Amino acid sequence: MTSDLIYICAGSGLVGLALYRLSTCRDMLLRVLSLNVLAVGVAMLFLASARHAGITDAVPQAFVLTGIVVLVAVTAALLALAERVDGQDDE
Amino acid sequence: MILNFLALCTLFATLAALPRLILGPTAADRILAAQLAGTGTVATLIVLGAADNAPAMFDTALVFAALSAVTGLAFVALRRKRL
Amino acid sequence: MTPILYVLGLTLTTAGVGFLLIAALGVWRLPDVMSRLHALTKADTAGLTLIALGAACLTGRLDTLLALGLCIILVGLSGATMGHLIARTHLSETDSE
Amino acid sequence: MSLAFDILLTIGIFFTAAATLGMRDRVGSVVGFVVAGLLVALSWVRLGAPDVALAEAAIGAGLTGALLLRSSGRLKPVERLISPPSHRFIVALIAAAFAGALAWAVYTASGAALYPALVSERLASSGVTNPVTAVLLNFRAWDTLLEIAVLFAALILVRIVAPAVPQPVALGELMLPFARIIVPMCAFLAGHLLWQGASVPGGAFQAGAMLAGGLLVLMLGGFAAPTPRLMSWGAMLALVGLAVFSLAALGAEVLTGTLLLYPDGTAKFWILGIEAALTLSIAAMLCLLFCGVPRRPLK
Repeated sequence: MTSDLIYICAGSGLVGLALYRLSTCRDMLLRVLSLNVLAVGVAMLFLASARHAGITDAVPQAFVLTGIVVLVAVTAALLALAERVDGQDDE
Repeated sequence: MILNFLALCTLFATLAALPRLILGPTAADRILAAQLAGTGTVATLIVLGAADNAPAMFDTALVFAALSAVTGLAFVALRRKRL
Repeated sequence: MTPILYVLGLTLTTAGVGFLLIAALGVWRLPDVMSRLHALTKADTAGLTLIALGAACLTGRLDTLLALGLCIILVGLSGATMGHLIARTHLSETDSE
Repeated sequence: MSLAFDILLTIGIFFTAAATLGMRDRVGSVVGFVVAGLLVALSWVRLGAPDVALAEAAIGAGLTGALLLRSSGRLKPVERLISPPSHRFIVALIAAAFAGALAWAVYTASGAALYPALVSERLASSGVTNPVTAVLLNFRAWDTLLEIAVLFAALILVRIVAPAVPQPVALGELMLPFARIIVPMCAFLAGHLLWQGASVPGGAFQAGAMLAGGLLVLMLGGFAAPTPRLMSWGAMLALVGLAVFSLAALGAEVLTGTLLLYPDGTAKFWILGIEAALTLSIAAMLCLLFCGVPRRPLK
């Protein structure tokens, strides 16, 4: 139970850190990274709360797995957009 | 018990890459730090797998070992394209 | 598991962890990129090889030996290649300046 | 001792993430994020989720780092923080309060475990013995179908925005023996993960990401230049996964009257067929997300 508490604290800490960075930073790459950190924090909260008597629930695991794959697609799309926006400023 | 302590040591070796990562000073130093952290992670997974007798962790270690070069490779191959 | 195998495994793993810690120390403390690279590529691969062999002794099963052997080969290969490539890039950049 | 491990690991993750988001050096940020990904994969292992750890390892170590490095070379240098210190202080307070509230809410929530009993009850009829694969491709296959659709939507967005195709520089003759061993190993490991996903951790996503990592090595090593023709084939392959999955959903609908409810006794074949198509398709999609999609119409 104590180790679950550690991971819950770490997960919410990551969420807080990502929110702070998202709202104080204007750089696009750092914002995309913040979004990734936010997703990691949420996934950690999910998995830490999914543990019952030493066995991790399969349904949240499947959710997190889906989330990782969707996150990489979103990251790629956002980075393509960011590159385009930076290119526009030059013209 | 001893293996758990050894896992702690390998994790410590992994985290020891962080100062080099943050201080730099060149980009090559940072990639170097990532390489060290990658090997450290593989080692930690192997020690954890031996401690818990869970061969599933060896698969994760194998995946890391196979792909640990990709980030460094991307850095080296895309280097001159820098603006 | 025989006690001999257990002791051998523990010894190998401990030695490997020692190598890994030395590599980490070298990367942290040495003065320039080339000497850090030198500390990293050798001590790192040696440490991981010893740890993997130790773990294979500790689990004492053939299928894990296969996975760990592949691990050793892959880490050694990518460590050597990446060391070479990092050094190359670093040299070509310092030359052009 | 394992408690000390957990504490050191979480502190390491938090510290790495903070350093990553605070650095002014682009390469430093990206590399820091990749290292944080390594540590996060360790924490998934500690949390008893080896399937997730495998996916994080395959995607985080390979694709995400390459993708971020590609963009970091193209974006402008980091802009300085513009927010005044008072603003930052208030935001930090709010974020800390939110994080504290979140931790308290999750910790005190009564975790009534509904799913484990349901999953273990139906596992025997699902055709596989790994509960995560059973959830992904049988019980909640609908979610997975939509996920592939999301990947495809991202691919369409990348095609519209059309980032420049990466042009890797020549890396010398040492790359050839490296690629000769790594790329077949990636393909072999992908097949291994796909096959064992039915019973132990592994599956289509991990295998697809692994295969994409091998393809990235080929591309970055200069052995397979991303020509428009090759990318058209990749786009075709990306569509195949979605098509096979949708056809399987419709076929199951015709046979059993319910969407994605496989006929009795044949679930294993349906799942393996869908997973094999998904693996190839996910590998193609991840690669195309890295190198862009050709804009001219497919022939």
